[in-house]
Amino acid sequence: MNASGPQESAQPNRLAGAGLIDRIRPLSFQFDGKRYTGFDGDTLASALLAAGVRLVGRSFKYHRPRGILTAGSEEPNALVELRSGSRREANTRATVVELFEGLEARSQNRWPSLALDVGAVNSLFAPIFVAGFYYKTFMWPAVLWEKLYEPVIRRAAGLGRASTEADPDTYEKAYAFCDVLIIGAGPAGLAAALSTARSGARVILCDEDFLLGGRLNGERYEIDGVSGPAWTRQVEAELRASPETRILRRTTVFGVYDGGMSGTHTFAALQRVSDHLAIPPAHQPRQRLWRIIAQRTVLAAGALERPIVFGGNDRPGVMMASAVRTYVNRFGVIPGRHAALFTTSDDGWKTAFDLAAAGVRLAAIIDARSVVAPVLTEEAKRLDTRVFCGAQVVDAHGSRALERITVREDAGRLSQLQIDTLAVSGGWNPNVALCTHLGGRPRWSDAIAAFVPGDVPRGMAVVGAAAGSFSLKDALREGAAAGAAAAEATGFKSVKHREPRVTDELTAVVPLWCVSESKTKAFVDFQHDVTREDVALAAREGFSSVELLKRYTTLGMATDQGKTSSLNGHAIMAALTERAIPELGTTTSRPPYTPVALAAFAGVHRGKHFKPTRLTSGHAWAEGRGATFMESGEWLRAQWFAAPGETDWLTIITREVRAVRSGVGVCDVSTLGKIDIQGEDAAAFLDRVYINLFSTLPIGKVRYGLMLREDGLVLDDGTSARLAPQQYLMSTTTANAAKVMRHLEHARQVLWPELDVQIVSVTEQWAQYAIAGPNARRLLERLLGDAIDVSNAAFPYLACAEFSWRGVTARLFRISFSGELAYELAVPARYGDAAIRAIMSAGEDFGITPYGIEALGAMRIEKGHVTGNELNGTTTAADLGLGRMMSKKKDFIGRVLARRAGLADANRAALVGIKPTDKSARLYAGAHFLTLGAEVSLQNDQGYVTSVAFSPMLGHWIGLGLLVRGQERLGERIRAHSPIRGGDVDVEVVASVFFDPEGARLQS
Amino acid sequence: MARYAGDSTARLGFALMRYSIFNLVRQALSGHRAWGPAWRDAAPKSAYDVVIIGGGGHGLATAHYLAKIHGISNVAVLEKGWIGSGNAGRNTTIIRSNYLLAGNNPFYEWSMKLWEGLEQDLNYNAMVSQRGVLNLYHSDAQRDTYARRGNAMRMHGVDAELLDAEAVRRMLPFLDFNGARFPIHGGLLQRRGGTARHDAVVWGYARAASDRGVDIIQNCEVTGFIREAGTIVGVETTRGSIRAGKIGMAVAGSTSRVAELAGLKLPIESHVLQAFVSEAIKPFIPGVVTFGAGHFYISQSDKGGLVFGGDLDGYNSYAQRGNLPTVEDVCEGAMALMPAIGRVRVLRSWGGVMDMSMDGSPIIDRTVIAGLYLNAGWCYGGFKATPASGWCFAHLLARDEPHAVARAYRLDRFATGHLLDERGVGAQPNLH
Amino acid sequence: MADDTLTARAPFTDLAFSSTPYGGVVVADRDGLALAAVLVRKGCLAALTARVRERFGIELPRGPRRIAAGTVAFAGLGPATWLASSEERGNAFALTLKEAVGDTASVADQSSGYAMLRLTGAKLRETLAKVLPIDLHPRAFAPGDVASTTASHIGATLWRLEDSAEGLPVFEIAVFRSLAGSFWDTLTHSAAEFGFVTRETIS
Amino acid sequence: MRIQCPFCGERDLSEFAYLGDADFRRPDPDAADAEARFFNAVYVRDNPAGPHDELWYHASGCRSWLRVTRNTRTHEILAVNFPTPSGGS
Ligand SMILES: Cc1cc2nc3c(=O)[nH]c(=O)nc-3n(C[C@H](O)[C@H](O)[C@H](O)COP(=O)(O)OP(=O)(O)OC[C@H]3O[C@@H](n4cnc5c(N)ncnc54)[C@H](O)[C@@H]3O)c2cc1C
Ligand SMILES: NC(=O)c1ccc[n+]([C@@H]2O[C@H](COP(=O)([O-])OP(=O)(O)OC[C@H]3O[C@@H](n4cnc5c(N)ncnc54)[C@H](O)[C@@H]3O)[C@@H](O)[C@H]2O)c1
Ligand SMILES: Cc1cc2nc3c(=O)[nH]c(=O)nc-3n(C[C@H](O)[C@H](O)[C@H](O)COP(=O)(O)O)c2cc1C
Ligand SMILES: [Zn+2]
Repeated sequence: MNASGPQESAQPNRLAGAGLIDRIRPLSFQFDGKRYTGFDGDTLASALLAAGVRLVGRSFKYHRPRGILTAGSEEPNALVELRSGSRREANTRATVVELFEGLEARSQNRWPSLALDVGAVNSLFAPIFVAGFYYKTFMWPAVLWEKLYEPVIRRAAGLGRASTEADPDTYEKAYAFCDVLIIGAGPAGLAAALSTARSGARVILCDEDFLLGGRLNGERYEIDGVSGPAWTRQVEAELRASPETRILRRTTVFGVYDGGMSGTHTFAALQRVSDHLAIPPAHQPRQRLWRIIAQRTVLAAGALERPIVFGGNDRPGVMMASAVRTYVNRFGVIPGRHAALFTTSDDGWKTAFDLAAAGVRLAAIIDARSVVAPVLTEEAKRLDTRVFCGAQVVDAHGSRALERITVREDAGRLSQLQIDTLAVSGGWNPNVALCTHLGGRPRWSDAIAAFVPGDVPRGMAVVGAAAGSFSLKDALREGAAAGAAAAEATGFKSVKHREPRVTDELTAVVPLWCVSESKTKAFVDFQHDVTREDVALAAREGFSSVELLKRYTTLGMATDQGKTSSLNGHAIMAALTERAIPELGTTTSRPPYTPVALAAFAGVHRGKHFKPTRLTSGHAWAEGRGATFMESGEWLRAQWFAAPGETDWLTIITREVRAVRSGVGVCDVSTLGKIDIQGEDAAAFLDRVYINLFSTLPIGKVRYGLMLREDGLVLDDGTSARLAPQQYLMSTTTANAAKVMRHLEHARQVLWPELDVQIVSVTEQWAQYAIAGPNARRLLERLLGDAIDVSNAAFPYLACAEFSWRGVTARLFRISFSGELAYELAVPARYGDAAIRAIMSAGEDFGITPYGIEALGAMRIEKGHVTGNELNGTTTAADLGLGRMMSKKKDFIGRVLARRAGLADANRAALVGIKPTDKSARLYAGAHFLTLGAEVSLQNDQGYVTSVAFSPMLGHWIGLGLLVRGQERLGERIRAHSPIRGGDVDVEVVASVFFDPEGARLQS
Repeated sequence: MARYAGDSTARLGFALMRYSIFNLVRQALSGHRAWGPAWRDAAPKSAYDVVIIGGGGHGLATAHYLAKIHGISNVAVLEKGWIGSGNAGRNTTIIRSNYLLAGNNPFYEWSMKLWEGLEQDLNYNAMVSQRGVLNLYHSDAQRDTYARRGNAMRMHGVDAELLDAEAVRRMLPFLDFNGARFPIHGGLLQRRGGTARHDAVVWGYARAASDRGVDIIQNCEVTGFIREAGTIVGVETTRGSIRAGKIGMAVAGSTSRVAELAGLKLPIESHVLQAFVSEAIKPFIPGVVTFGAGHFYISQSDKGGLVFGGDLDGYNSYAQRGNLPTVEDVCEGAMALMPAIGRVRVLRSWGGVMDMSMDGSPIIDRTVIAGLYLNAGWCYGGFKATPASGWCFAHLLARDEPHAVARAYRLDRFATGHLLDERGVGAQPNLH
Repeated sequence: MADDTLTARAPFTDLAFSSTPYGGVVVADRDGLALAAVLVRKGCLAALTARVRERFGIELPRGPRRIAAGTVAFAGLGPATWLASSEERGNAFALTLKEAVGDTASVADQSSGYAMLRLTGAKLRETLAKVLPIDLHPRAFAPGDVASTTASHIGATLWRLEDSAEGLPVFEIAVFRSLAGSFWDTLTHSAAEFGFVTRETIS
Repeated sequence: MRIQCPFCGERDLSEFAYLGDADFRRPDPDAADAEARFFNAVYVRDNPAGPHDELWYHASGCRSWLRVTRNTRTHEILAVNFPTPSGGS
């Protein structure tokens, strides 16, 4: 490496020549309003460090100044607000943000500015703001909690700000299937990918970084005589040429979910498709959520270096040793000018050597171990660096950044070193999160003083640093072997290949969790400001299990989920309570491995695309008629058809109802469920699912039917027509169509598999129009001509027929929801549009009026017909006045349990009609009934109003309701109590049929 | 640093230091060294008057009220893990009393009243926060259903308001009012509803109960029952056998498993419910909001995380974790309702095992076995019930008769058909 | 009335056909196909199989497979259910089928029940990966394979045809007619990055 | 979770609807204690921690009802069959 020192003044800490950045492409960006430049290939963190920016954020509770700790997704400190306006994005880790031209970032949780943060006074109250302090106070006086204390606590909480505008970017979800999924493209993952790819298996290789290579990019390793990055490029080229291999960069596998019997698992991964760009290009999402179904998995997610807990260990300038190497080697950035190393592992020494190679003055290497491999100390000697073995950094000092450290030497002597950068290595924690999402527990390894994979999901192999194998050689060897094994396991022949040559490295570690003599605050969880004292307080107060410790102190609950903190906290707790770390166990790690934007989980399913929209084949026509549509489940249905100049809905509906009742109207009823039921036992089958008899229904006739659930309550109602001896056509309510279909399939396949019955939904096949009103028959005569005789004699009430009409098969049913002389005409849906236009033109001379479901609703209430408001899952047939329909001649679903005392109780509420005693009064659904004079209380509740409508025919509001012993109370005046809406109305209990109670119109 | 206190304090028999700002400040001066355990982590004695199985909110509240209201303090709460490790420690913390049915509403309103005085009762700040619960509606039929519910609430003296779309917009301008597939028509608001800090509720009850002499015994799993002449007289545990005059079961998601140890089969299924928390952000959502056209509800914790959830995963499970389709479903609801939080990141997801009853309402009753009492069937809504559940279960255990507000929670109601089915979905727990 | 016949309306209306020679995804509307559900009666599988063989020269598939002969095809949708299709337009097919299967199966016309597209293109699989939870890799889903599943919340049935002359994959996907618009939105959105072209036919 | 449908092959959980305990049988409706038997069948279902026989409906696939044996502690699927020997047809 060319160690010629800082390059230009704008980037004082940028080394010349070094790193994997593109110096031909400078990029300008802003941080807290100030302009800087970096290069393509930088992260925001590396560019800030290059520019000499050390203070980047404030901590959660004490507003302590914080800098950049790591170079990866585990970063707890360097959280910024990225972008602006509707794209504003809180808590973004500067260490994973790829620099792009024009990037805007701001520090968070500070006011008025990062350097001068008023919130830092919290530090003064730190002695009070210990773990869980709020549980102990703010209780008096009680009123102040809501008014003062809580609002203050809430305002103080939180880090960044969310935008209040809708996210303008798009997101996408996709599925991927593979034989082998490889998570992590460090040396272990790359080796695994090579051996699987060469077998011909379908491979997906994911890495969360934008460069493949893992640690190879941050180190000065050589493989087969070339540098790590060069080797990576060779491997990448081979993988890219392999047709069955897919490489997903910028893709974090964040969750493991259940799979199937064949050994598959479902993985969730987030691909940051456009986050490295100012805005996503046309037709590209911001992010894509992958659901990857893999037969076998190789987990090669590496390890995370852990900090050491000592006083002031959160000062900007204190960094992870491996991160320092990454900044130097990968980004060509030195984090400071005067550095020291504090380590308990051999691995940490690399940082000292790399810093020295980069020309940074190294004040000292402080190794907590008394005995260190001679090769290391010799190398240090060669570099003329002071080495303290058996020594510890007890405190780090400085105001807004590190200025000085206190070191306790082996002999106990304290000395001070003036430095601006302290690289810390407390050893490495294998990245085992993804092994544990399905409930497996990691296992403690004394050898590396960390948790390693324990029970892993079936079909998953863990390799390299993730498995606790810390040397490059082992990573490559284990990766290749696991890749080959996975290929074989999925039915491919693995190809043996030569093991690459690498020099071995030293990996010894002796853990040092916490430096005991620190004078200043020593942080365990940086983001949540959990200190060593907080852990001790938790121990003292009995929160000594790791889970209680976590919840009491919030250790490990920050955005990094304890990646840099949990184990240190547990180790401190273990020491305090004289237990071994494995005895304490560890907290559960849960998806997502790193935080994932909510919108990514939703993909395209937002706004109008939240749920699909179902349109009837008459939709275009209705649209043309100016219909107003409303949602009815997934369907859109015409609510009403405003005439020119009409704005008031009541006027519209009144007109529509009157037009139907005095002339003729047409309504699209295609959304009702239609189920074709055939077979030798079709009749017997219907007898078992309906409460009434259908086997006795003559061919060419329709009958109303009611279905119960097995618990005796009403499931659905509708009509069934007998089209042929062994064929019925059942109709269901729009809302329950799918539910009824499933219910019937269950009856057919599970309850009575011996019956010969076939059922299929034909809802979509048929467009169906209700033609209702005194002129309906005349209209149909004109419309259908000779196709069918619709005279009352030939086609009486409840008749049905299938016939050929204008070249299509049509069906006609003489049924009526409106209570008028009415028919429903069905044609294959592709002719639905033509049919409604034909109906309209045939009806022109009769003044045909299209009507929507509001008018239909008003008419059905006038007729006392029940719908979803009454069939709400808590009513019995008897409640609805349909008890007599329950056949005594047969068994049917729900019959037995409907007999239970609670359902057969005479005191249950029964369906009645109501009308206001004052005819001008308006009724509201949801009002509760009270006996006149009774005190308002839930105990006096007599039932409620289920449906109301203004009756155009009667000229006042009417309603249906369920009233206790309602059928015995006709004529009684009661109170419809609706304090929440409209107040109370005196109503008279009447029969539920308001209009044409004899049904003369139907039959006419 | 002070040594870990462990069990020794129990033997010493100490009085808990009162929680107050004065003591907090005083302790601050001496490095908080004098705080003792928040509750005594007791070792089991051989016998108690009452043994409560389950150290969740309900079990601990029951013990507290047994001691406080009924003077029965020779009580042990047995917890198989650490207290609050069940649903008490993993729920979305919503408290409300916006119930429809006369069998439910007075109970939940009683619970709300107890919440409103909880901190003073327990000398523990459980951060009860009455910032309102708003249930949105998206159709006239849904509005009418809410009107019915709101009227029922008002009839019992519970606060309820029916808002129109404009009023909702004023409260929550960042909801999707323009391009929504299912437009927001309004909402049912209970201003007294809100959230409480779930863990603090557990710890507060534990501390208060412990202070009155109740033994809180962790890592003590009940593995069997001791029977004598058809009566249950004690339990076998992983820490030995313990005899008891009466035994109350409050094990939530483990109800069927523990009942099975007593040979009981109950109208309960265990289902997993997931919950989610986002990274902490500055105050964004004032209260609790539920989406009426999908499965999604959300609030914001005192720490700043958006806490949200949706439907059950829908299959029997004891795994305490769920699957991806539900995660997607919940987040689709979130984006349909409030697209402004699209870039807010989900930090963590987890699952809890619900004791789903066959009508969606709870059971507080005796069992057919003398000596064994049941508190179960809380479904996904039992956190809000914690105080009243403890109150009423203590009443039943102490007096052998149901408390007035819990009279409907009988175990035989499924057989008799006196169901308490707020949603009308019938004997299908995954749909409640 | 002057013109007596009813004119059919296609589920995917007003498609703008493109003459662009190349798109990553190319689709054509298959409206007009005659379709019918065929559900075997209890104990009649052998008889039905024989009749279908005899009448249409098709070996009734037993699994999720589609077998075509001439203008007719049978696709297995379930253990006892097939979707039969015929290139011959009009409503005669259901009647022909009924007559052919006699009392070995129930038949229900579904010609209007579905909206169907034929799709091809170099980026078709990438597009469908955003829509379907099914492994469509050539090794996993062969020509003639059938799947009923959900396409981004929309129920869908699809099958693979023989690759095109250019060696591109060809699939047909049917969704319920009422969902044609939503499905179209999903598809066009998913294909947008690859270039999306509609044609009158794809052969 | 992925369920191996005997007709369709292994499919994602989202395609299926759940019913529960597969051993639901309609008792004899004419038995003297029919009400009690139906109550038991409808309300008191198996809810074991461990292997559980349960009914799932392949709603978005072949519309078959399936009898699935699944471990409720681990979500591991142990067997999938049609509910009756005749195999869905
Ligand atoms: C994700 C989620 C969200 C929820 N959201 C809400 C909400 O917003 N509002 C609301 O009101 N409710 C909510 N709930 C429901 C609520 O959490 C529960 O109904 C309630 O907590 C149950 O009572 P509990 O606190 O006593 O249960 P738990 O805390 O589960 O207590 C039961 C205890 O029994 C222990 N136990 C089990 N078996 C044994 C044994 N054999 N021996 C000893 N101990 C045993 C368990 O370890 C457990 O600690 C939610 C639940 C979940 C999972
Ligand atoms: N000497 C030591 O003590 C020591 C200790 C630890 C590591 N190491 C070195 O580290 C390397 C270990 O190699 P390795 O391949 O096992 O690990 P690695 O760290 O090189 O690679 C892991 C890769 O996984 C990616 N990753 C992690 N989690 C992911 C996720 N959820 N989704 C997608 N990608 C994810 C990371 O971005 C990274 O690129 C070796 O070079 C070894 O020398 C040395
Ligand atoms: C109301 C609430 C808020 C939570 N907030 C956080 C949080 O901010 N950070 C976090 O890591 N976990 C948070 N959790 C989740 C817990 O970490 C944990 O997942 C949950 O208690 C279930 O326990 P388990 O995951 O250990 O099984 C929260 C949980 C609840 C119930
Ligand atoms: Zn299937």
